[in-house]
Amino acid sequence: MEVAVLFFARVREDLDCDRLQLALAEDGQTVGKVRERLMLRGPTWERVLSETNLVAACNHEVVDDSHRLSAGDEIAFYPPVTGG
Amino acid sequence: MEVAVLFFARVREDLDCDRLQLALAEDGQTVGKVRERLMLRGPTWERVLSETNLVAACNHEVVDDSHRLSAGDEIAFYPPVTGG
Amino acid sequence: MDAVIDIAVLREDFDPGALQEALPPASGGAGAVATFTGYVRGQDDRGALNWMELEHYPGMTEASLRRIADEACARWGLLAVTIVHRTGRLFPGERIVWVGTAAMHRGEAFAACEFLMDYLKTRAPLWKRESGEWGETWVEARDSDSDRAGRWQAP
Amino acid sequence: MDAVIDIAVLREDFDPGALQEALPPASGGAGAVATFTGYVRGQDDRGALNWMELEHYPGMTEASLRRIADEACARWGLLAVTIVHRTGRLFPGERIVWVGTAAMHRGEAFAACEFLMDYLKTRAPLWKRESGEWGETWVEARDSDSDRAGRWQAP
Repeated sequence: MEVAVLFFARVREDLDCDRLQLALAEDGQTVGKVRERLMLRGPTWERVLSETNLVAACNHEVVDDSHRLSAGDEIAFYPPVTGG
Repeated sequence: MEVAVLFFARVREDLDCDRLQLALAEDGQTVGKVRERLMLRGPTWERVLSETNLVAACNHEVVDDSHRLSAGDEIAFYPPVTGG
Repeated sequence: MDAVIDIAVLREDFDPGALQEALPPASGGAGAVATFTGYVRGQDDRGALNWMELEHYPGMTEASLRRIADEACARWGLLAVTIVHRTGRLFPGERIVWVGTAAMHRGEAFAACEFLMDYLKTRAPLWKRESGEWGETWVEARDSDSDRAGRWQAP
Repeated sequence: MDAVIDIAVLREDFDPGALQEALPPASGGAGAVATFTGYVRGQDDRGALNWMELEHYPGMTEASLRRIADEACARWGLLAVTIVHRTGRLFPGERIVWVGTAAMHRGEAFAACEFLMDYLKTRAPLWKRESGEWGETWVEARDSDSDRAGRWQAP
């Protein structure tokens, strides 16, 4: 199945990537597994995606690593928010 | 010495009086003494001016009965406020 | 920097947008403006209201609002405070009062705005008389307002 | 009565007076309207600011603001909430955000307005980048904002 992964703000800048598509095995996919897979892309990816204050969202809701994925989900990783 | 005494809202209505001038002996005059003197005017005055939640002001500041008076002072008696 | 304090007690209506526009802007360092507008409610537990009439003590009302504003400025380091209060006869839906506070940060602006309303309601010499389905009556001071004002006193 | 909720995320400036005018008036029972406007500060401890740039997550920002507004309506029985947040490049003195709440009484309007700002600052996917005398940097999330938001959680 395919999912979209989006990056914002400093995370987007550090990774030099705002969006990518990932093809995943069908079974037992979670946000944490996507994060681990992306960390294999290189030292910058490993560093940025292992930051403890990184926020993950799935389909516009904040979720944790155990959140299970479905085909077509939109995942996002971003730093703590600073609007207002 | 002379002082002005003003009444507001329900107090003004109950007394049917919005303002009066009082001539006082020069010495040791206080808001409390003015209040007592006005209470002698009749049963309505006695009742209204002895209400425990009545507020007294002198020259636009809330004061208590012990506040000492000077010639020309403007005293006011009114019920708890309800603006805003 | 001294705070800019603007106090008005008037019979005419006022414009919340224009009042906010007149508060000092961010060029003076204000990152936060909190405002409160009180309106005449057309209905409550007792039924429909015809009108409300606000009596005040000319001179003392202004002096009292200024003292409250000074206290808020000293306490929260505000950049500006505006308080506008109407008097006379007001009908359902009409504006009664507007309070605006400008501060560097939102915590101060919010706290001061709420403090000003709580103190105004329990200290400024203004009285409401109402005419409604229940007849014509003076509004009684509410313990809940005294309680709210009491929260701001040092323990 | 269902609350009227209005959410907007936009690049253009907005008019606080017009936004307040659009909140349901006292005919719907609202006696109290509280508002907050956030402005770009031109100066802080680090020196003068050139500009600020707001990035957001289109779609999620709106959804997130709506969830926060729903939560405030449920918690304080509000009659109306409006939240407007700008994005893109903003200069000192410009408006960033407006929150307005309408309620029967002032306690609810004030609490909800402050809650909305605290939650918006810690939950809505918006990020500030600043250019100033110190260079160009992403704004770091502040513990004080998390602390303020934490106050609203049940003990």
